[in-house]
Amino acid sequence: MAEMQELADVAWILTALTVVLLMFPGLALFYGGMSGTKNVLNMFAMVMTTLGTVTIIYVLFGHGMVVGESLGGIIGNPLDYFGMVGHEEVGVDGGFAETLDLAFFTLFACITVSIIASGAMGRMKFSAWMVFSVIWATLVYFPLGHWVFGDGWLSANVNFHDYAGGTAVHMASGFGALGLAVALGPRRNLQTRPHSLPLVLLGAGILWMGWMGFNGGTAGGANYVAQYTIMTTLFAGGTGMLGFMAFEKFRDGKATVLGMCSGIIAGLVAITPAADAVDPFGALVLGFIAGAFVAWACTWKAKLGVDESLDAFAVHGVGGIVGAMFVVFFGWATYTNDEPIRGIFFGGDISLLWGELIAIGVTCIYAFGVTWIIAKVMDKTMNIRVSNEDEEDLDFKLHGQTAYDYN
Amino acid sequence: MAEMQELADVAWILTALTVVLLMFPGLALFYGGMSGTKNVLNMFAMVMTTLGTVTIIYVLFGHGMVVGESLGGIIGNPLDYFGMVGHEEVGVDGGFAETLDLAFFTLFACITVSIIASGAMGRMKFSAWMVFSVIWATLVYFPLGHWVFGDGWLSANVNFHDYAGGTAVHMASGFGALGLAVALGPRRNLQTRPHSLPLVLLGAGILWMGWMGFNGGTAGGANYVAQYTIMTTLFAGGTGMLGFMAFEKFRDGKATVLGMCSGIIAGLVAITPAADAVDPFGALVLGFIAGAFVAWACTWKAKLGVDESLDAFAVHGVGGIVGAMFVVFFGWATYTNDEPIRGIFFGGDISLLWGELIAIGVTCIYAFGVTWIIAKVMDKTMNIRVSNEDEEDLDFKLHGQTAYDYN
Amino acid sequence: MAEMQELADVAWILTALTVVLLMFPGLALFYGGMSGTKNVLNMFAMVMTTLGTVTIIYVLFGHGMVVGESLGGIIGNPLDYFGMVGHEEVGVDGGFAETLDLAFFTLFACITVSIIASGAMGRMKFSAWMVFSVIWATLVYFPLGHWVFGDGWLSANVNFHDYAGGTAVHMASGFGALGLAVALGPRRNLQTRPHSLPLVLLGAGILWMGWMGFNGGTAGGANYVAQYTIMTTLFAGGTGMLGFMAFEKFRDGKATVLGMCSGIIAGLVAITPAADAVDPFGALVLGFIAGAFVAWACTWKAKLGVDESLDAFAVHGVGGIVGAMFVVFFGWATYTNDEPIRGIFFGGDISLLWGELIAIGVTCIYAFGVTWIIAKVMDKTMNIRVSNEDEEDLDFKLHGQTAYDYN
Amino acid sequence: MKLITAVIQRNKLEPVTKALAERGVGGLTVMDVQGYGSQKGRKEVFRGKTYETTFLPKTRIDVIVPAEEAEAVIDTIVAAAKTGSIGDGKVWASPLTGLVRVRTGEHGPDAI
Amino acid sequence: MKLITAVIQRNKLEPVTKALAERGVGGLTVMDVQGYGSQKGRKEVFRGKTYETTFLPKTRIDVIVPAEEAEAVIDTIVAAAKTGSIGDGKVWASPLTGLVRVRTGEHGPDAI
Amino acid sequence: MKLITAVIQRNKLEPVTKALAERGVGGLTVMDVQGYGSQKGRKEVFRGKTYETTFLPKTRIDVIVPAEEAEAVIDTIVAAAKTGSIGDGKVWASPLTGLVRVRTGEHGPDAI
Ligand SMILES: Nc1ncnc2c1ncn2[C@@H]1O[C@H](COP(=O)(O)OP(=O)(O)O)[C@@H](O)[C@H]1O
Ligand SMILES: Nc1ncnc2c1ncn2[C@@H]1O[C@H](COP(=O)(O)OP(=O)(O)O)[C@@H](O)[C@H]1O
Ligand SMILES: Nc1ncnc2c1ncn2[C@@H]1O[C@H](COP(=O)(O)OP(=O)(O)O)[C@@H](O)[C@H]1O
Repeated sequence: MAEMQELADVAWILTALTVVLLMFPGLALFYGGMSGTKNVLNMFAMVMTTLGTVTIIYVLFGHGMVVGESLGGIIGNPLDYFGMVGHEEVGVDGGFAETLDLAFFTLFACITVSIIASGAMGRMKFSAWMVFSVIWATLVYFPLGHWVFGDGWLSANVNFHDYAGGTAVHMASGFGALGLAVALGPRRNLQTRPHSLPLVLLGAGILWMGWMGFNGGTAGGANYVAQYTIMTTLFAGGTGMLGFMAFEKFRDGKATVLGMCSGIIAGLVAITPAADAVDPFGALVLGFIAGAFVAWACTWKAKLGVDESLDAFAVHGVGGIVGAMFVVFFGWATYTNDEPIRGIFFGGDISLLWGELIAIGVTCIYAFGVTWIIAKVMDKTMNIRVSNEDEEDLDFKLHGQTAYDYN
Repeated sequence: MAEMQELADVAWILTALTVVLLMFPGLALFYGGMSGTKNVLNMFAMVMTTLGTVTIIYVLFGHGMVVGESLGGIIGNPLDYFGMVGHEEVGVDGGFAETLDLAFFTLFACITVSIIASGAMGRMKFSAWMVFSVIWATLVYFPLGHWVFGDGWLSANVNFHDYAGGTAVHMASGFGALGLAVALGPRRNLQTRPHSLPLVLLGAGILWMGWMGFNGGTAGGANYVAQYTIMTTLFAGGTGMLGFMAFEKFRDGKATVLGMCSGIIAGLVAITPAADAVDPFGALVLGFIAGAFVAWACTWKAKLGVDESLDAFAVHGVGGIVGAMFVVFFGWATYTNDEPIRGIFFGGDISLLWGELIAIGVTCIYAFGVTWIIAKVMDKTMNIRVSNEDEEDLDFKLHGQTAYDYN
Repeated sequence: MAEMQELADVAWILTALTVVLLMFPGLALFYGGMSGTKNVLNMFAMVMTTLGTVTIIYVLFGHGMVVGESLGGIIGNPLDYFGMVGHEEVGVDGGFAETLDLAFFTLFACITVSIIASGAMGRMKFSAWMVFSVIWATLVYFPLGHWVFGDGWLSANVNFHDYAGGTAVHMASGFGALGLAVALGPRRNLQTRPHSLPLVLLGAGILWMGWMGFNGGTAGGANYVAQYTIMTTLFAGGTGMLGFMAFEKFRDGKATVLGMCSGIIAGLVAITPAADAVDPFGALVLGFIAGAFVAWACTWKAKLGVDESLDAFAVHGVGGIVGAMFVVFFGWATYTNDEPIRGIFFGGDISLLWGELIAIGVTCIYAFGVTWIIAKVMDKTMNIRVSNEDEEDLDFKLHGQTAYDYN
Repeated sequence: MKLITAVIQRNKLEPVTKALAERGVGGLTVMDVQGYGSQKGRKEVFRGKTYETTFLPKTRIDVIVPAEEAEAVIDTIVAAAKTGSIGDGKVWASPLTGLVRVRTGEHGPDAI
Repeated sequence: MKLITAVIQRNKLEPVTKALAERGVGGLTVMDVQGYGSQKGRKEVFRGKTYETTFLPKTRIDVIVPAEEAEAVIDTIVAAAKTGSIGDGKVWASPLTGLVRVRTGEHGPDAI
Repeated sequence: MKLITAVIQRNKLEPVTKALAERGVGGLTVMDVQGYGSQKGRKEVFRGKTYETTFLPKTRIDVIVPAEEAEAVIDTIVAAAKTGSIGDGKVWASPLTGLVRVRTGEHGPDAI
């Protein structure tokens, strides 16, 4: 029989998974709203289909590669959870079943890949995206997931703090998006603005709710940490919004609504590695700093000439780094871990800095590099970019439909 | 005092109900996005108002008719739960209250009726819809619900498997929509395309989340089956999407976004009767098959000349049948029921085939036939179709407003 | 160790908070959809930024002012919960942590302020709104919250019934919106109609789901009252919809979709103070009456010449009063409170009438008056209204962006 | 050459296009317009507040035709667009002083 | 008959319509257009990237009037549409060679 | 003065505007239109049902120029708008009998 805490835990994790699922249409609308009217549908299709493609490989060998028995710290045993065979009996008498675990982790894998669609906006063949999503998950996410979430060499040997996937989810997808964008080259016509800010707001709002499930669910149950991280996640999203808007106000004189929405996500990304490692003040400050910092990153990134227009790099990549580094310097949480967390400025050990830098460096370099290689190799073999003609009318040419007909 | 499992169960069912409620605007947007700009509002109104009309009769006599003491297997005693009088004390000391049960079942009844709005698209008087929804719930859903969910003759005498309402909810509404569409005759102008695919995607995404509550909540608590069915529901939705898109790619050369959204729902409908009866592989395969099959059904249904343009028949009717039949042949689940479930191809008994065919046949014929009769009788007595003039400008003529004003 | 009921309670409150968070984009879309295309973004920004501004002050001193030790019944001690310092240990061994409580109450404070944005529609400087939201929360919501939710003089001395914030949340924001609108004066151009009813429907649907968390979460756990109030909340929303539509049908001959959406919210507002104090019939009737009454209030309010165009006054102010008064006269619930609740018509004591009238009167007068004073003082010192030129093109002038670009 | 312009009811676009095609008119340009005339605008009520639209949706068609066919084309349009109710619209003709087909550079009536 | 065409600021549609109605002009046709001239387009900044719109929203009005009233109608429009700022727009007149009212088939000035 | 009207491919608006600006044409008015001609409409398939659009999106440009520049302006537009594929559109010229700049009240060619 399961313990009573575990019974309540199951109730909360079922919920967490349910709201995380809504992050997919949330992300699709967030990205689609930022796209021009001619490539809304393609963005939707890239974000949503990971729930098919990545799910299949995750069930077949992905879960094994991430959390299976470690093969020398490099990768989990792909056969360990092949279709859950042999794991189905767990939980029959109450408490956690492994099926729930599998489903929850499947969503983590899928959303990471979906975020990368930012780097492919408006110019990637849809079939190439389908293939890419499967290869990327296998070569980038599964190894990184194993190193961070499983028994990989990183978590075994390096002392770093990452609560809910600042590295394997956000930095990996942010730098992955950058790598893909670099490999694809810029769109021919960069003069499209976000076509619907209401969709962007809706997407951001849904993502925020989903993040409660993402961070709260990472606590593994209806426990102290879940309640704690729900609070920090709420606070950092709120001040992330203000941080981004403040930066815009300062730079342009006007705080925008796209900025507001971007700031929410920036704050949420930043709190992801740090949700159990900052106190309420820390969450408020971290959110604000992350919002402002990401706003600034969007600006200078635009100058790099890389067409990664939905800014997964700035929001998820840079935002994730800000959150991780904040813990190193300003972490403060007393009861969320076995030992109190203290950032360097609050008496913590400086060794955390080196560990964190290694984890960040490994993640970002690995993600960027391998993504770029995947994209380049695919391009040589199957030509992943659409023709110039298709690019002008992407939704219709790739998907045979257009997003709106108001007549 | 309640058992500890039950306490956790309540937490999850409260959640399940909460997300199921969001399926109503989800369905309204799904259907409304597929409508032309001139009948978006009417679609919204048809879908949402069941939460008023059907709720009232469900509280008065519906719950009794479905789960009340069976009057000869035909129908439950309508007086059994009249306004919950006499049932309010349950749960006072903790654990399940009957009020939660009532609310959850109310939503099942309402959503079933809402799905049928597909068959009335663009041409039914709104007052007629209000009346129809009440009559249909009483004459079609309550009896079917009693036969399947309650102690009716079907569940008592026939050996069939229906996890969460493949029959009484999906086949009933799918064939009901077809019956209503046949009775109404086609719209005069069939040349309207879906006016907003972002609304369709959003609707489909919300429905998917809601389905987690629908299928996961049918488990009755935060137990093994809930965790199991949440997983299968996730997987079938994901591959349903791919199945529909693959069929389109094969037929037209392009996978569309309407197809993607439709495939999600097709996969979800198909897993509804089967969620506790397939293993992870089964869920993936079932979803894919259902998506492709429904895609094909949409095509030939279009040729029948019936104007049931939102395809409740293909998606819910055919999709539900695919799911039910899949269990018969390929079912495989070991711990979800008292006895392991095995489809015929995996050593199961062929008797399930006959039982399933009876359940499907009864549901579909009853739903189609009675719906058609109701619509025809109503048409003779109160004329349920709008005038030709009103049809051209439906939202304004029926509801006095139009959906958009972008000036 | 926590009791087993409490463990399950945590699971449900985590959920409740999560869905309440979605009410913010829900409200933003509800209000934004009702705005003209030129001030959609400003509406979004006003509604969402409370999650930054009000959150910060709530964490610093708001929680103390609401639920801290009462200073003479007037206000809670602002220092009591300063950043949760000293309260973090609670819940470490399981059960409720104070962090969850803080987060939940933060959302109550924020949403109350967001509702008031209705009164500022289309004509308030954004910086002024940011300042206003902080001052209003401090001077109006925190005191009212203390009187109603904390140990303030009202709850200590007056016998009234308010389940989940009919007074401090809904009447306060409704009358606050009116006060702000009066102080600002009407917009120059009143000829803008709701620009997107799909956004309004979506917003209303999300709000309904969130209300399940709001009312169900107020029960404090996965207990009898949560299950009870979830049911009444569902029912009142459904019939609120019908009540508003019936009134419109009667007055104009057509039931509209804006009316439908407004009726849902009217029903939900009315059930908020009454959710644990009516039986299923009561919930159905209360919803209907509230819907019809609010419909009527919208009409005569329009004649007052006050430009409070999103009708927070009618919906939240009047709707809240209808709900509270309904309990006084028709309340009936046996097991939700220590003693059965009985309205005057069902044998209850008439003293409740006086208590309720005092609570309503105090709330409405205090909220209206103080809001008006705040706005007027701010206007003298910093000029809170935009220039005529900015008013014509609000989103662009205040936020530098426009909501849509469909080219 | 003449430019024939017609402002008609929205739902008459299809029949007019068809009628013109049958007459051999091979091209035309259409735009959504808002009209106002003897026909009054309409009212929508939102929560008791009435919004009146002065203008009603109409469709405008521009067709260039050889001068000699102008009369006949106008008659075709009028016949196809007529419902007999108020608000049916107007058709007018204006003179052109030149026409070029972009693709080929052809000039004058050949470019039609 | 003359066709008077005016391209004006969006928010001047109402006053112009009103002024014309007062002059007895009983019908007109309106469309949304984008204009470009001495007045520059505007910039919106999205996450640090600037999008410039070359074109600005304007409204176009077409009114058919008897030839003798053309001057007066133009003056009415100009008076009602003027703000004095750059971007106020233009009004021009062109000749018509025929007009029909669809509903009745009336020809020429009677059809106005 | 002449009014030059061009119906062109949507994505040619930018080059045409640029070419005109280089020629010194300082203003123009643009609107979205739907065209139909030798070029066929396109089909979108929704769940197996085919919706055909008869009309294709085009852009219409109106430019007023002094009569003597009309020819040159037409040539400029044609050169900039040409892709050589079917559906490239038409350019035509019509006479004007008057023009006023709203802001200043200037008349005739000065108002351009
Ligand atoms: N003088 C006019 N100039 C330009 N357009 C006009 C004029 N009068 C009417 N129209 C257009 O024709 C449409 C129909 O005209 P209306 O007077 O309502 O009906 P009818 O033509 O049947 O008398 C109007 O909506 C408007 O678009
Ligand atoms: N040569 C032209 N041909 C056609 N339309 C023009 C021309 N010049 C200006 N316009 C229209 O008139 C509008 C106002 O012109 P602009 O030069 O900006 O201001 P103003 O008329 O006050 O000098 C433009 O936006 C455009 O729509
Ligand atoms: N007779 C006409 N009158 C008005 N517009 C026309 C006419 N013929 C063509 N057009 C416009 O020109 C566009 C291109 O014409 P089309 O015949 O398709 O190609 P092309 O001009 O290359 O032969 C059409 O889409 C339509 O907008």
